[in-house]
Amino acid sequence: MLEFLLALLTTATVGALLVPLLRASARRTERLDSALAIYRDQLAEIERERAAGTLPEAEAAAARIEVERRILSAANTTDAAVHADSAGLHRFLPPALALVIPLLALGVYLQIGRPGLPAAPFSAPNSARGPAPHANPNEPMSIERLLAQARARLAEAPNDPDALSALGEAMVLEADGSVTPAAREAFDKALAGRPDDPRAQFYLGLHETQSGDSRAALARWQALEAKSPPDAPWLPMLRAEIARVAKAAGLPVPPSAAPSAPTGMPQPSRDQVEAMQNLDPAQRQQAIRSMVEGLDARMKESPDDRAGWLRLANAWKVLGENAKAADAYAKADALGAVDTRTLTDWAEAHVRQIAPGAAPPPDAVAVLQRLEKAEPRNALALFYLGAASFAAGDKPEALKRWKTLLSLLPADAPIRGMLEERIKSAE
Amino acid sequence: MSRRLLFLLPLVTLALMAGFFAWSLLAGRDPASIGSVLVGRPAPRLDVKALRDGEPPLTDGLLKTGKPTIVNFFASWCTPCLAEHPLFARLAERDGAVIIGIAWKNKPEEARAWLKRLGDPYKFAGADLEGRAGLDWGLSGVPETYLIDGQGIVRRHFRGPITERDVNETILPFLKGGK
Amino acid sequence: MIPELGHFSLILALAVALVQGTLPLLGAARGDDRLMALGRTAALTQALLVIAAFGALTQAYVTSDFSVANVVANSHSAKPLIYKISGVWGNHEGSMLLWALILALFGAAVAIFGAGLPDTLRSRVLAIQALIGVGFLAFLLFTSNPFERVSPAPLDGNGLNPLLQDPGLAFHPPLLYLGYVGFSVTYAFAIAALLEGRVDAAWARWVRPWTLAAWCFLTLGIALGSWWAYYILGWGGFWFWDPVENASLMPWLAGTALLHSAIVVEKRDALKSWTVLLAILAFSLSLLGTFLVRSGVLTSVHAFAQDPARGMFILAFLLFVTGGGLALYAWRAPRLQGGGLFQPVSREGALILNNLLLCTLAATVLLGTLYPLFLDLLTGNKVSVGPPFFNATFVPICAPLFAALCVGPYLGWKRAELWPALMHLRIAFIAAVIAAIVAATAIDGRATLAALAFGFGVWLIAGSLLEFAGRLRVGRAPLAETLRRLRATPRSALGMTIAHAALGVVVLGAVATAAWNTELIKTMRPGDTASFAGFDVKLDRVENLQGPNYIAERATLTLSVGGRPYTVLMPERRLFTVQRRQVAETAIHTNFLRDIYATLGESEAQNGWVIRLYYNPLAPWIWLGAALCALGGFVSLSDRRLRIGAPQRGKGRTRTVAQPAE
Amino acid sequence: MKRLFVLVVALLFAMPAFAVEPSEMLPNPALEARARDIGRALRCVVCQNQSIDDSAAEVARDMRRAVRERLAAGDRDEQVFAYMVARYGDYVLLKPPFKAGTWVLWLGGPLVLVVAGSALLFAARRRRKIPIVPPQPLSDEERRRLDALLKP
Repeated sequence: MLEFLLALLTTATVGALLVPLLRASARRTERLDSALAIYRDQLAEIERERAAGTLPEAEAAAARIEVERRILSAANTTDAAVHADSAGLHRFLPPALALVIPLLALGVYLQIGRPGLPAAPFSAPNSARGPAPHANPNEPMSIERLLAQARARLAEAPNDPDALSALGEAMVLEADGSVTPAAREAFDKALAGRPDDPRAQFYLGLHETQSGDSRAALARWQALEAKSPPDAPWLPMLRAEIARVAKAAGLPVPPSAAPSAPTGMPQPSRDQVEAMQNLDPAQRQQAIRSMVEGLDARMKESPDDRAGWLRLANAWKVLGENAKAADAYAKADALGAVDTRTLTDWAEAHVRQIAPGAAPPPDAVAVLQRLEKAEPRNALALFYLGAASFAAGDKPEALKRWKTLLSLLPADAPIRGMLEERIKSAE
Repeated sequence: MSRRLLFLLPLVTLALMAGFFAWSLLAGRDPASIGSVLVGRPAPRLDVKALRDGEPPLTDGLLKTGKPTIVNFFASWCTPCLAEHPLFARLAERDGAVIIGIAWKNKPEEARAWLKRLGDPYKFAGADLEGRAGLDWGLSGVPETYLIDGQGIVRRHFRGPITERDVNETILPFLKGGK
Repeated sequence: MIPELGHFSLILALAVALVQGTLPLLGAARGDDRLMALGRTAALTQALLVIAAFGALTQAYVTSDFSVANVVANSHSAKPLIYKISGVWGNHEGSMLLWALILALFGAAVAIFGAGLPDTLRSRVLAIQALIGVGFLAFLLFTSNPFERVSPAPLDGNGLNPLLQDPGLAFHPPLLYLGYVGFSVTYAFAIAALLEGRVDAAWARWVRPWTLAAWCFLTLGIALGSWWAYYILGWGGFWFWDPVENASLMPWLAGTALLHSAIVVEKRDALKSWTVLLAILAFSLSLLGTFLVRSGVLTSVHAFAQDPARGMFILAFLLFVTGGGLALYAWRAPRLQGGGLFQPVSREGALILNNLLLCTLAATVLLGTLYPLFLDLLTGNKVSVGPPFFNATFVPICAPLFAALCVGPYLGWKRAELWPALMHLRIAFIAAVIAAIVAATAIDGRATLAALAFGFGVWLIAGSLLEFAGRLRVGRAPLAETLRRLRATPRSALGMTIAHAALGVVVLGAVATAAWNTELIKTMRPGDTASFAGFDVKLDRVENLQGPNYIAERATLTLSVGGRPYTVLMPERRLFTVQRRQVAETAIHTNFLRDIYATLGESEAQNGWVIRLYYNPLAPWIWLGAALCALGGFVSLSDRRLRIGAPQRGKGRTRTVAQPAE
Repeated sequence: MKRLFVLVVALLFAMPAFAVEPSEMLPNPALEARARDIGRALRCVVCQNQSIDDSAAEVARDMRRAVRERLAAGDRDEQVFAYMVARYGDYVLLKPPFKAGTWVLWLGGPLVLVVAGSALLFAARRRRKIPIVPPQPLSDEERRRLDALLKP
């Protein structure tokens, strides 16, 4: 449709331009004719004023002579205009225009236009939009809640690197993006427990650049980048940050962080990334969310892009939209079976939707079973498939799985007690 | 001939103006920067209450210690101050800089809470609740930072937040050289 | 898809402008009829394409298409429809597109209404217009593309500067641009004349309607901008000598000078090279304004889109247009032969004095605007040039201008006597002196300068009307004679009288508002009363409101005289939720002789709200006068003489054969 | 980046567009009137081309207060201006002082007027010597050509 309209527009334009060129001859307005019309009017005006009495007779006569002399001089200086309608030029011009204009326009357009991009007019979703959408930031991302969650987890396991990182991150968000000493302490502790913790590494790097040591930050981040799995959800953001900090500090931007060639997937443009730096956390969250939603919309148009579905699934999972994530994993899987690692993520997306104590639904069971097949000692699969078996009335099968799991759990694992209780109730 | 020159005059004027415009664009001049008349002059009067409880007020004596001093006006409500704050933390911790922080138009309890959360790099901290000291120092807003040499002469002035580059290229050499 | 169509239309328009800027020029040089005819077709095609592009962007705004980056940055789904539309040009990219649109529309207008123009002149004018268009379209497409897309589209946009969400914004920029861009036609005529080496009375007549139209629009645009500032900025000022205001004032001054000097060319065949220079300058100053506003060379409250790359592009373009024009001028203008002789005391002499003073005013404004920049670059010293400076330098030069303005129309062409002209004006002079004395004693008692300026205002009105009355012989001839004369009077004379008298109205309004306003700044609680300018003011209540995209506090103030309620003012203070910005919504009660102007300020703890009331005598006259001034221009534009010029067709060819050049 | 922050600072101050507050006004109307006049001639250092009298910025408020304190302490107007210039330089004066750096600014306009005006007067004096004679009537030959041209 667009192609057709563009062609139509181009044709109409070229056609319009060709009309005067292809006409046998053009009517012509000579300079002298035009000028005479003006001078005739000037003479008439003098006559009017004279008749009205506003112009004395002598002055009128003088003015008349002046105009008459202007007429004579205009006639004298008329262009000895050559009427050169050179045939050669006119043979060559129409085809040349018909060729050059479309080529030029299309050439420029293909450089700077986005022909494939559909319009995205705003349509109010769920109709219930307040006057200020930014005023109600995403509920699950409230900083207080993040802080409370992390503290609660730390109360149970004071050295859990994950919880420490989460606490640090929440503190950074609370301080409007500044890595405070307290947050730094949390990240340092997290790293003591897990030296490769990506979140802690990222924020410590951020602290280094904030306190004026961009070199150290870049070194840290590049190490993190090297260790990250290629589909790690934080990679695009990390690379963007590397590029931003390197640029700001006047250091060479590492090639991996330079804007990558289109991989068939929309990357956030550098402008977008830079624009995001300037947003407050809630707005940033909103922006990330809208980017993911955009990706979602895009995937509906190109449903054969397996890597795209995987990326979308990861993104949804990070945002906590587990149902959407599971759905996207399934789409990716349909295009080519996923590997074990992805299978774990997929299963996680499923089981996170399960209410405590409830049995997993069939689609979750299917994924869990595949996971179990690939990794017979996978804790997630053992636990939830056990629950599924238990719900289906197959107590021996449930007990078998749970007991296997129990034997695999370390002595101080927090779920041990709960698991033992379940085994007891099944027996 | 002179008549012809007269007709050239508009073109010459334009060339001059265009030269200035190009210069202005290429020089990367910031039209919003207004400089400070204090640079090269003795530091203005300093007379503010202490921010932290139980400390003596800040006076001129602090500026003429023979050692270079950094005076930083900040406020807890100011976002750019947040951005430059870790740089001061580093200057104090790692480079042993003497930094005087003055909380400008900032409730002392808020400023104290802010410093508690982000770290307190200030050797002396004052509270300029009414902005009187700010006016004496020719302040236009926060953050602003002044480098003062051992004799109490203002040597450099930064309007807006300092950056990593300012630290490496100006502040650290200043602290070392005292100039 | 529609944004992409718009984008493509814009690119096609650039291609068409390239064709229009070259081939007709070639055609005019070679006498090739078909190439010259191409100019008109191309101008119309280009206009249609730019209209399509503008329509596409408007559509994107109206439907809140957030896949267009420009919409994301400047609009929001919750914005009222009118501000979605005006938001199209409320930002750098969109306003540049509006420039390009108006430029193309003026090109089309020349193609349509220029039927009476000689082919060579018209095709050259259209080609030069198109070359300007090439610059603008390239600037748009390559540095400020309004059709840049975002993928994926964000959920909602960032909104629009609340200060700009106002009916004033809907009309101020388009009118201003109609003025700025209108001078491009004048510029094109000047360049074409230089190329042809011919400036004569006929040329002056052909340019006149275009100059007049541009001038009228610019007058209206400036007035609307001033009015907008008056009621939105919240403290009753109407002119701030801000660089952006100055940028619009300079082309207006140059345009006014051009309007007057072109009369000399038309009537007396003199002042040719000067008029051509003014035509180049009027447009150059318009471009300079654009450059100053958008390059970030100067900052200003209005300045948007400060970007050195764009700055360099506009500077290069400015150099190309102005430098090219002035170089051509330096080369060709000395050959223009001066025409009729005249004595210093004559209509010509008066118009030269007018030009001298107007150009001095323009130079003063230019110097004041750019001086801080020059000084900073040369010496590093920072200075501010603000209203007190301009009041001290600009206003004194206005005095001789106003004094001479009424005398000019009494002077005959070529040679005249000063004394009889002055005697004609004695009534106006007496009226002015009385007005000044009354103002000085009754109203003021001390600000004699304001009283003097007030006298000047009366002088302008009385002098202009007196001249017109004299022309009609009002009271000195039977009524029938007066009526006959009124019918015979050319519209341009009527227009001149209206415009000159309107200037007096503006002066009266400005002087009275600036010098004799009264204000009340008071903290009030609901129920509190105060007395102000003869009124009893009572703050009835302050309530909270919920607007479409803002929340507001609204005060209800009742003004009464001697216990009888007079009017109710409801100023608001709005907080725009998306941008978190506060904007004062003033309440103005006007009876066309004075404004009562109220704003609602902050609430001061427990003490209540800060209420500001201003009593601005004659304030509405400022804009009323400016509108009248433009009306004078339009009346003059409707003169039938400006529409003639369509010569009888078909004889041209034979005549050139019959009348070989001698 | 730095520019961005400056912008942020500017935005912080661009909030409500209100100027002089009742609480800061002096009780003495004559002194207050002087303060207003001085305020209108001083530039708010964080705003663009606004006087402190018009500005709602924090600094403008401080400056207004300082102006009133100086006046209440008995300063003359020049002393108040000097007080501000000592802190913010000539930049605070909306009307630049007439001195070495600014004489071009102050004299530029009048200079244009004087130079161009006297050149015009000079030219006019020279021209005055050329008598203005009524234009010569057309010769018969010219009249014939004219009639041919004007014939509809």
